Amino acid sequence: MSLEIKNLKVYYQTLRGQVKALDDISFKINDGDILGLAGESGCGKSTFSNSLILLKAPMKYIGGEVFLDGKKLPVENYEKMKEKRYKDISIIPQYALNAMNPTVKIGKYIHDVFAYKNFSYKGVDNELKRRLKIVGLDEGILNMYPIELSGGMKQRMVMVIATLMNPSLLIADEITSALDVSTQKAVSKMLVEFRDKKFVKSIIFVTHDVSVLYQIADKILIMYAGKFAEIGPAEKIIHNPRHVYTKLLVKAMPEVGIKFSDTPLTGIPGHPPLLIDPPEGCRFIDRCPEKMKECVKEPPVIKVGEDHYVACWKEVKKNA
Amino acid sequence: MLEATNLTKEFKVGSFGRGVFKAVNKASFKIDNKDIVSLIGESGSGKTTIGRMILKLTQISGGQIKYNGKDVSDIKNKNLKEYYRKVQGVFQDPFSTFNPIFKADRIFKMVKNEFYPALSNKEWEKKLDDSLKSVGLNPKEVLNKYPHQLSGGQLQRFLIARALLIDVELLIADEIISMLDASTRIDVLNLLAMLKEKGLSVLFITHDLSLGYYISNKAIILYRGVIVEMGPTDKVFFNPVHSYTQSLLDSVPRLDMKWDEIPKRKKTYTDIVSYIPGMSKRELKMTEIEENHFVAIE
Amino acid sequence: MGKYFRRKIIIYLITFFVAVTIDWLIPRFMPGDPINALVGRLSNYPQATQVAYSNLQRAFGLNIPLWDQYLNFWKSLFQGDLGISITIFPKPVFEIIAEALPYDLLLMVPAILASYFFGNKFGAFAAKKKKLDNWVLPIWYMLTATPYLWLAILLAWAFGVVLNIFPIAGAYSFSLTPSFSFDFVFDLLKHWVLPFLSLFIVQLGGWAIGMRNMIIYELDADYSKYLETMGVPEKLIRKYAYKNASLPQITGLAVQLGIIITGAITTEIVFSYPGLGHILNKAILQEDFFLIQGCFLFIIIMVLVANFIIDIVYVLRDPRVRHSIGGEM
Amino acid sequence: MKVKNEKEISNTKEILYFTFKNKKMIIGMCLFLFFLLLGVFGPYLTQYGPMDYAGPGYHPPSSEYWLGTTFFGQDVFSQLVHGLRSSFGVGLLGGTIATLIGLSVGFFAGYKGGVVDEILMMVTNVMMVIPTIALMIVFAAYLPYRGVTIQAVIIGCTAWPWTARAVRSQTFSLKQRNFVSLARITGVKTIKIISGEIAPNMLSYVFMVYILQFGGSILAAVTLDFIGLGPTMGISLGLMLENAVLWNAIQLGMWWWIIPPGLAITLIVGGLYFMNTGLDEIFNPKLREM
Repeated sequence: MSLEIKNLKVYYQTLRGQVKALDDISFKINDGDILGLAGESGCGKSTFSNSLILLKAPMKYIGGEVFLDGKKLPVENYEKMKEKRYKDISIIPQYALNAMNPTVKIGKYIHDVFAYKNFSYKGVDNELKRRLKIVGLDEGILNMYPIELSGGMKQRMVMVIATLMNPSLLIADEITSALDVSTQKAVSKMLVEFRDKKFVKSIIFVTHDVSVLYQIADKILIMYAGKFAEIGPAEKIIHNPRHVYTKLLVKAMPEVGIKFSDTPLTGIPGHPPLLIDPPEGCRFIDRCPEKMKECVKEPPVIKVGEDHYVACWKEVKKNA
Repeated sequence: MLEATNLTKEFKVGSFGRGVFKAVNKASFKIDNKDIVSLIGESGSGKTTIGRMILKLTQISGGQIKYNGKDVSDIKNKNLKEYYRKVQGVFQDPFSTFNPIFKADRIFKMVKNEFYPALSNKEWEKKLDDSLKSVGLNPKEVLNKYPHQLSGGQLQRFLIARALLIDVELLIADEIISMLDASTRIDVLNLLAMLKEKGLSVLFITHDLSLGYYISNKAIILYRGVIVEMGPTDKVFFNPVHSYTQSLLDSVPRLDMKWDEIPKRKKTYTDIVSYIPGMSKRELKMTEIEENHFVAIE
Repeated sequence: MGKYFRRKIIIYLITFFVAVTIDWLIPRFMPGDPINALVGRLSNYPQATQVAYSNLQRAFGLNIPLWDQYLNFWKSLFQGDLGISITIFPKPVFEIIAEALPYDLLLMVPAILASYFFGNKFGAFAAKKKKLDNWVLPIWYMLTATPYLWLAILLAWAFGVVLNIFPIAGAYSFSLTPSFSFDFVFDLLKHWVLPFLSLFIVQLGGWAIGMRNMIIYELDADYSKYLETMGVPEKLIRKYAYKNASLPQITGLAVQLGIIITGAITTEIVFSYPGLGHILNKAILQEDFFLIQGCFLFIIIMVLVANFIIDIVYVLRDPRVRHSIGGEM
Repeated sequence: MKVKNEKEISNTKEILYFTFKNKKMIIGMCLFLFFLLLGVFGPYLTQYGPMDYAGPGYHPPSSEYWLGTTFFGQDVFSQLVHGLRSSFGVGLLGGTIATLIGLSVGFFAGYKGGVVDEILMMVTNVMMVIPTIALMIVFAAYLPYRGVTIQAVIIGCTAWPWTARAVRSQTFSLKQRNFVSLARITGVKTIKIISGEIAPNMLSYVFMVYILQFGGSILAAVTLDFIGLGPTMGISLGLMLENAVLWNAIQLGMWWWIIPPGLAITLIVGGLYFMNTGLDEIFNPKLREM
């Protein structure tokens, strides 16, 4: 399988103590999968994606292992990860629109990156031109400055650069939230095309917008307050969720066709706990309408279907 | 209640300001009592500019705004204050709407000094408590706190409570929930819908079509500063005529259907050529293709 | 592109026009009557009195209307006639200044360029290591706080008097006449070292601090972060950060010009180096108004020309600016 | 340091916490206060006036004359402490004038925008290109009588441009913030918005600007005195240095005459710069990490 995470724990070191941003996450992705990673702000999804590729202060590695294509990925070792970065694992960052050096021509920028990482540039040129055509960018873009491009063009350019070495894992961190509806659809479809054309083996698509995930993700992982809530095929997570939080989250998504006057939706009262000292046991306990006495203990992860796991006491009770 | 005719906003561009950029181009629309009108457009469509023009935060370059029949296009001080008793606004980013170095409830003191200087403190205390409760906030929990000690949702409700304090008739809500998480944004929307029953009308400015559909009874689709389609929400969303509205509706990510499963739209009105701002040469004509459902046609 | 420079030139012309007007206005509207003050002072130079009358008629000519005075002033300005100096009688002001200018440039231009180059290199280097930064930075702050003239005095005293390595007065020994012979040039350089050092060292601190802060800012920018996530070696990240950090420093050069000239003037007084500063000091002490006005104008011209050159260099070096101007065509 | 709830600390407590932890801030304050006290109480420690002939000239420091005597026999220590008073005076007055002009121009241009902004910025740019020294020379040269106050006024009126430009860009960015729009739709008057909403946000920035102007005025005054445009009566650190150079203190090796005034200026202005960087680190954490 392409990527396996085992009990990964990453905390933030702050003046006021340790923020338990990522607490014991485990899951697997197969080759060619697009995993959607969703959750509200502060649930740890960005911490997760950054810790896989660039784990440095203020993030602190606590424990857990990561295997990519069967080989162990030394995420905790900043130096050893250097030659893995960009070759095996690459990221399209949240700040993609100003990820390129503004005062250097794009072609030279790519050339510099390859030269300094002493990768051979042979054959990369025509591959680069081929991929530019696929994403609808003209070759001339290579001797333009990033400032001369539109938002959409910059986004696509960074996508091409990030996947130029055919990394086995690509992380796309909130790349559609700043875009308009039309460009959002184009960029999401392009990501799927990159997977189909084998530019990348598998993709983790991080976003808070569950409806975009439904469109392009094969599997969806829902996180809440730094913890694993539920993972499963996109179809199941949206239409037959098992974790209480996922149910409420999907029910709170307005859709074209749902009107306040006929079917008013309900939000989730309260707000996520502060991760400086999170509640014991299930972290959704303060906001969960169906909480039980067991919920003060850590909910175990149980299998509820093909590739479908959930960490909720209610489900444990139902199966017992 | 509020009627805008040929509302235009031009910005000077280029050195020495010879070039002109039309952010809003001859937009005409009406907002009646107890209406929630959603003004939908992508970034750069001029929707925020329209909101700011109604709130008199930017100059109007052309056209006219009438409120309850009275022309308010360029009113000043005293009658501007009267206008603000009737029309108020809520902005997008809650953390930039509160001055970070003061306590959050300072906005209520400002309202008291400007609109109710004569009111005694006790009466004001009561009026403040009622409006906070009516937006679902518990006064003891939220008062005299710094903005960074409150959540985005609570701060937005503060702003709505502030408008209720002035018992306002029209609220301009400019992308008020785009900074909030999915779970908390629904409650703020429901709050707006409930206030509609009590007589408050709202201009709901957003780029998110499903939010626009959820609470509004009238919808306006804006593209590059021009209103391309306008009418009752169900008609605009389920019988879109303008090509831009159709493409917008087709690219909205839905939870019930994948993008490629969406059926092709059959042309309902074959003889219509939609007016594309910037591309179409001739003057646009807003024609009524069905009962008060208007489309911009060449 | 042309539009940008046209606008810049207009601004500089206006500045020059305003400066000259200030220069013309002040003697006329200052408290007390400048003419009496002038005549009074001239009385102790008997042979200068007739010249004073002719100058005063043309320069001030209070009897003709203000507007004509103003035009006369401009007319004489463009003929290079800035009036006759009283202290170095009868030499015209223009000549005195023209002789002094080369020494000024010989002193200031190398000091500016050298301090800019080394200052930025030190600043970038210090931003690398935390412990280096902790004790080097305070030194730089002290340096920029040092008045130029005091450092000049210290250098003169330490190297000139105590160690007696360098001469501390004049641009060259009196015995030699200016020529391109080896020993004259060597002597010229010996005199040049201390004034150059005092300008160079104080400036160095300023650039180092500016670069240190700018580099920290650039290393924190998104494009540096992305290079790091691509596992690119430190060298490239620093190379880009240094280039982008040195661009705003160029505009810093324009702002620093006024301060550098102040420094040069005081340093020249300490070393009695025959530049504009030395002349200006003497002109002030003798209250030779025409010479003061002349020095004032030349300082303005030097600053305007330097600013214009810096604008051009900045546009050529920074594509972002070039693009934003290009957009304005 | 365990804290009950992350949101409890309000930002003022946090700023105070960092202020007293910041080394640069403490060093800067100590230097500044030391010379301030020396300037205020110094004159009471010596029985000689700054210009009195206290004893034999050319006399190195001794128990009698702590910092020795000048070429003419004036007490250097007495000149130093009186000179400090005039330097602080110029710094205070000149710094205040420059900051006030800079603030009002910056606020007004930044908030009003449009034509007003363009005119004010044109004036600022013109004033910025003309080196302050040239302006000072022209103004001072024609004044029959020059005192510390007039000198401070001249310095103040010529040193404000960079403050105006910095304050303008700050005001411009704050104006875009929504809390200004909120105040406008509550019908609050422009002046009240500037003073009530924008200015308080810039207090830290204004204080840092004032520190730089204070130090800048002192340096400018020293330069003016040195080239001969100093106060015609009384003593100042710049005048001390000018006399020292004029009467060949360097050639005669009278280090006790030339080092103390210059060192005092450098440490005062250096202390101010330290405080400025300290404040900068406190208010913008990016620099703090270094």
